Amino acid sequence: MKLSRLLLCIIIIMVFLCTGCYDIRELESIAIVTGIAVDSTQHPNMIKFSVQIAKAEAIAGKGGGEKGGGSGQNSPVMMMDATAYDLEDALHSLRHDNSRELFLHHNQVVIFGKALAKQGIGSYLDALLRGHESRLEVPFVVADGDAKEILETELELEKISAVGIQRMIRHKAEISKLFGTNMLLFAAKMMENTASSVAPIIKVMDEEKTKRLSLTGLAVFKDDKMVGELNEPQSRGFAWLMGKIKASTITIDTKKGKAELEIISSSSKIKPNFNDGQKLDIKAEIEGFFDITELRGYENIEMEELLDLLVRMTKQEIQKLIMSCFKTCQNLNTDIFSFGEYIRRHHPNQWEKLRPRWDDIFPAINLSLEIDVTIEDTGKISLPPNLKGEKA
Amino acid sequence: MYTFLNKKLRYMLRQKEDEAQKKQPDNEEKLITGNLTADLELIREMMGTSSDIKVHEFKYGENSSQKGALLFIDGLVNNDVVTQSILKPLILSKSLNNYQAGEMKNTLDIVKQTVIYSGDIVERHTIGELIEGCLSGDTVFLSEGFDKALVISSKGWDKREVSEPQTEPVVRGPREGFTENFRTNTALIRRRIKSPHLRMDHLTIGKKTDTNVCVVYLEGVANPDIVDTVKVRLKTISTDSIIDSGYIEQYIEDHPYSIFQTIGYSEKPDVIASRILEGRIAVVVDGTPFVLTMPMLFVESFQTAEDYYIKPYFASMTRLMRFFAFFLTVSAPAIFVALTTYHQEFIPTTLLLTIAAAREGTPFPAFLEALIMVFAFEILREAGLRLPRPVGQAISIVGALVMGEAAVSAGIVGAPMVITIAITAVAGFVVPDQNDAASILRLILLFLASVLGAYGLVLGFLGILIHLASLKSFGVPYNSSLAFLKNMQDSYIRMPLWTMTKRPESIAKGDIQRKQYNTPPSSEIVNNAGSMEDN
Amino acid sequence: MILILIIGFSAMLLIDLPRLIKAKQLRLFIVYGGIYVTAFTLWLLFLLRIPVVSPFTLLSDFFKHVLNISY
Amino acid sequence: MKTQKASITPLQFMFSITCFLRSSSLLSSFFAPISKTDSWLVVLIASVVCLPFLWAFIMLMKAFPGKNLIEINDAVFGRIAGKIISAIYLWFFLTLTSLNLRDLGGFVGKSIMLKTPQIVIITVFILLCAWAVSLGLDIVTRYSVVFVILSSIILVVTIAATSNHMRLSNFLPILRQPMKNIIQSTNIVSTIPFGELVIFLMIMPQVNIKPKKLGRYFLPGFFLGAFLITLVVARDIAILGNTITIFAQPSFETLRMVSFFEVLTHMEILFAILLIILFFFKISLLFYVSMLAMSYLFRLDSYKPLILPSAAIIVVYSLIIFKSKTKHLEVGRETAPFMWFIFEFLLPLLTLIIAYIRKLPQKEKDARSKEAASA
Repeated sequence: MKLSRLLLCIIIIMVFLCTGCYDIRELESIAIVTGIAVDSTQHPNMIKFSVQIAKAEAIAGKGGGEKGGGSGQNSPVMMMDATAYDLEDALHSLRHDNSRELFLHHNQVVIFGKALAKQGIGSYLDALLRGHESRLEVPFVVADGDAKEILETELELEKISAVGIQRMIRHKAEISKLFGTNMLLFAAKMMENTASSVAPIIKVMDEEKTKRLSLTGLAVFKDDKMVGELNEPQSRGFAWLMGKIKASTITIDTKKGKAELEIISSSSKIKPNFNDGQKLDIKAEIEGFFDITELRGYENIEMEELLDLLVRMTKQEIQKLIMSCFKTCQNLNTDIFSFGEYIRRHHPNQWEKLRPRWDDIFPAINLSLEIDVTIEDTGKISLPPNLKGEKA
Repeated sequence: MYTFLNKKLRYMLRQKEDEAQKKQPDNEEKLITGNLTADLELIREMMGTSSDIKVHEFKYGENSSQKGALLFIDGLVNNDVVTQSILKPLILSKSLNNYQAGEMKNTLDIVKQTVIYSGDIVERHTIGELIEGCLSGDTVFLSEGFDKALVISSKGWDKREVSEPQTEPVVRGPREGFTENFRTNTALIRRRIKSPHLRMDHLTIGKKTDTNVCVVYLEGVANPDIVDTVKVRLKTISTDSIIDSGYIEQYIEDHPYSIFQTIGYSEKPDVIASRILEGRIAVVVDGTPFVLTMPMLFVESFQTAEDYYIKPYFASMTRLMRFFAFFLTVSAPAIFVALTTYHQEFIPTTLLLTIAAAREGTPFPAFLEALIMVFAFEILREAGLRLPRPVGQAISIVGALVMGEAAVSAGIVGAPMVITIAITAVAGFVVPDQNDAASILRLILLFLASVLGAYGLVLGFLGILIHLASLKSFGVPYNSSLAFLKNMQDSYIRMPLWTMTKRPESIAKGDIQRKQYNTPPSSEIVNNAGSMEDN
Repeated sequence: MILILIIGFSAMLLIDLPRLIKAKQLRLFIVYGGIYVTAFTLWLLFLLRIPVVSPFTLLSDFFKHVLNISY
Repeated sequence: MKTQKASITPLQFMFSITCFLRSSSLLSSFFAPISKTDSWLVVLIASVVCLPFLWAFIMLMKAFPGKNLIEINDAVFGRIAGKIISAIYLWFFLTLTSLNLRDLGGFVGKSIMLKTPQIVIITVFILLCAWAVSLGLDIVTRYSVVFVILSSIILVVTIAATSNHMRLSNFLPILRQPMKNIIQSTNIVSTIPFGELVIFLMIMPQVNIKPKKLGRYFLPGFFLGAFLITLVVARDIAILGNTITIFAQPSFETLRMVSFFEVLTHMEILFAILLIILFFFKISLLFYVSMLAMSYLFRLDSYKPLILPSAAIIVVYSLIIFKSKTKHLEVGRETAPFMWFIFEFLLPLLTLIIAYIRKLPQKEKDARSKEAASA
């Protein structure tokens, strides 16, 4: 029995030996990709695929020698790009002139150039979703102009600009969940039959000497082509209509004085009534809760009067924001509010009737709003200090 | 075929040896002849003339007509017992004088009953028994004309006094530990369990060393057939020497090929006593402070005596921490290697960059680096143990620090690897009982992780689990309590004492009931039950 | 690869032989031999890239085309 | 033939059923694309639909206490016919084992070990299962309780962690799709995860409990397992919504979305490890059952010598069973439900009916009572 037991152990070890390490990848043999930018080129169906790679020692600072900064050779990131017909070819061509294997797992952000977004990004998204190494919750941004340039701009606070961009998007998403989208949400929206989704736009603001990045507005997509843009107030209106705005503020400008109200929370309920299929009109009940953060002007005014004035003005402001956003979307004929999807989910049978003629129903929808504003709290002081005090 | 044949061969050889021994009459079997000088000559011939064997011839009895001899080993016996309570009464005893010289026949009985001041006197007939008694520290009294001899117990060599054991320091709880002396150890156990049912069956094992071994168990609680298997296995040990309980452990354990410990040992009487009360069987071996307890469960190596003396919350927390530490010490290097070489995506981005930076210059692949560090750590640990106490401590600390630092700055080994190995080393000491098994498992898992990455690691874990499940310690499944099947109260967490009303079923048979109510003493049921008994 | 196959199968034989002899049950020999040979031939065919139709696909095609019970 | 000694506790038996079902939760890639966002409802319907069949299993067991499936076949169908039906069952068990092995190879190959060939993954795995099986049923099923508790805790943790990606409106258009899809995926679910419980007929005599009470352990184990699968599928739908149709392994994709405190984000290694452990339990149980069936079919004393050669057969069978992954999916969706339906449900039902026609249970009962009287 002893001999066979010994033999068994040898064989098991041998089996493991011959399995060998197929999947081994030493840390020095991989190039960690932190950001991806895809741009269109002059040639109609060629794309420029640029990749931001993090250089390990520069970031770890090797004992804090020279800090990152500076665009010289010791900058913590390195750009590489390749032009090819589609993503896969680009990735392969990048491999030829690269001493290390591309490691896409830690990719922080995917940026599409505006020109390319206009031509349609469906096929590139497909390559990213199908690949094993790409993650679904990676944020996805449209660059206003050239995507590569966005990746190249240095951010003072962050060593790696891609990580910086990702943090900017997440910070912006705190205002409203709708402002930041990732691969999965975008793919999910594309698969809805009234497919139109929204992606944040990133711009390079070049002041005198330094370049700065800023996230303003939303790009509107129909299927996978970018058809329009929403500026900052319109995107706020979009967030209001969907009842998903949390953090930002509303400025009220009246004869009596200006006021800044901070939004605590908002919610919206959509009540479509179909009047048997011809014309669809949607009633949206929107509710907003606010805090007063700043009051300027408003001499000698009573508290109740002030509050009524503020409530009335906020309602108008919200009404204005929502209507401007809704109008632009209607003439772009893009249902970014996913009314279609809502009807499909909650009223399936009406949806059968509406679906074939949706493209001409949507522009004709008339939206009626019912806004209810409550001002929760006035902060530490109630009335502005500039009262002269003669009021008893 | 081959193994079968040579086993047959060996068996025949052994039979030939046994017959050879039986033929020539061994002079141990010879009876004592009345003639004193002949007997002493025979004994001297058998025991040689080593310096510590003392033979004292003297005359005693009425006007010292009777010739006698005392045989003892200097150093083993307590000298004042020999002189004061044996020699002196024999020589001065008046009671012998007033007997007529003629009836010397029954003087041995008189000497035994009235003269010698000792409680433990035994009559012996054959030379072998005499020698055996003399070697184990008793004095032998021979007298002219009698074919019997008296063996008087006079053991008295200097023993180490009861002190705190080095291997199991404890914060709270009794601090006394066993010593090398057999009788002190049994006394220490007897002092803790004063029940008459505590049985101590005595055995001697080993042809040359003849060590005293005693099987200690609680009648009615310990499982009778486990007690029998233990005794049978102890009797069948046919080696010539038993120096330490470790010998016995390897001879009678269930799975000699397994790397896991299936027989528990401890140096502290309170641990041994609590295990005996749970239905286990303890084996006390002469000459070693380590007492064996069997059957042993895998979960026992994670239990320390202290767990039961402190409140259950902290005890359960440290118990869970010990499990995690054991997991860490076995798999930390393997996990590190698997993550850095196979699944880099698991490590967060910033950490991955720092590790990549740290490993930029190192020449070796992760697996080799880990292997070097693990062996370096093992060498350091061994050096720390083997050197005398103060020097040992210094060596292991200095060695670890200096070598680690130098290796990192010279760029041979990455800093994260040194940290992982340090964590493994420290975690290894949290579970001292399974330390040797852990260091072997560590190598196996490291090898698997380098060949197959996380997949190999999973297979390694499953392999260990299977092996643990297949082990049985004296018929009791080794790992059943960890698999949530039996006596759950005391495995992962320690339930409060008052809930543990039954002894572990897998071990104890007899009266399982350890305690009556599973409610805290302060609760009314116990109180009014108490009051009922009062009135 | 064939070499590894041969080593593997001979190792298997070496491990199981003592147990087979001890068992001394002829039926066990026959069954063991049968399985051993089929395993070896299947592996050989597989390693030589000869397409072997597995009974499972056979049955499923039978269900699909002949009885055309399928979704 | 050796009479089986009752080696596993009823608790072990119940939880091994749950663990068996829980380990096939990865198979949602078969029916998710068909029944889209109603897959969780399909699992519930399937568990109700196959209740009568499970009841048939329990009746079969009560009718022949102490006998496993092969012995029951011999008793009911006589020697020759019984042998043939047992041979069919044996082929069914072997195919199940190799199918699951192929699933495992596919899963590991796609999730954590990209470039390692399938042969290596599968051979190493089957060696481990062979070692576990050679040690007996008690070792194979001992950790079922631990695995179930561990996997349920991790399931709850993943649900909590991915709740920020969840959108409950993904469930909404309930049962708005054609009935054909619903029927097809119910059939798939009731045969692949739930129908495979027929293998427990083989190990029932080894549970040390009176056969009458075994039903009290069989059904709760089944319900717990079915509930866990529903939870898994519901979690996938809540996160992926209608994109569930395009993913090859939906439940693995959701696990990639789990993130704690934005630092530990790519956690799918841990979940892959858990799924591999569950796969190990399922495959070693299936392997054990096929070995048991083989040893009873050929009336051998013990199955231990047969382990290694049949392991080799299973490995090569799993490599050549399908030409490609797509064929595997296609067969799994279209024809497998019907084939398995026959093996898992019709055959046991047939045996039960014939047994009652031939009034075997009465003979069995008075044989049992005679034995009790004489003992």
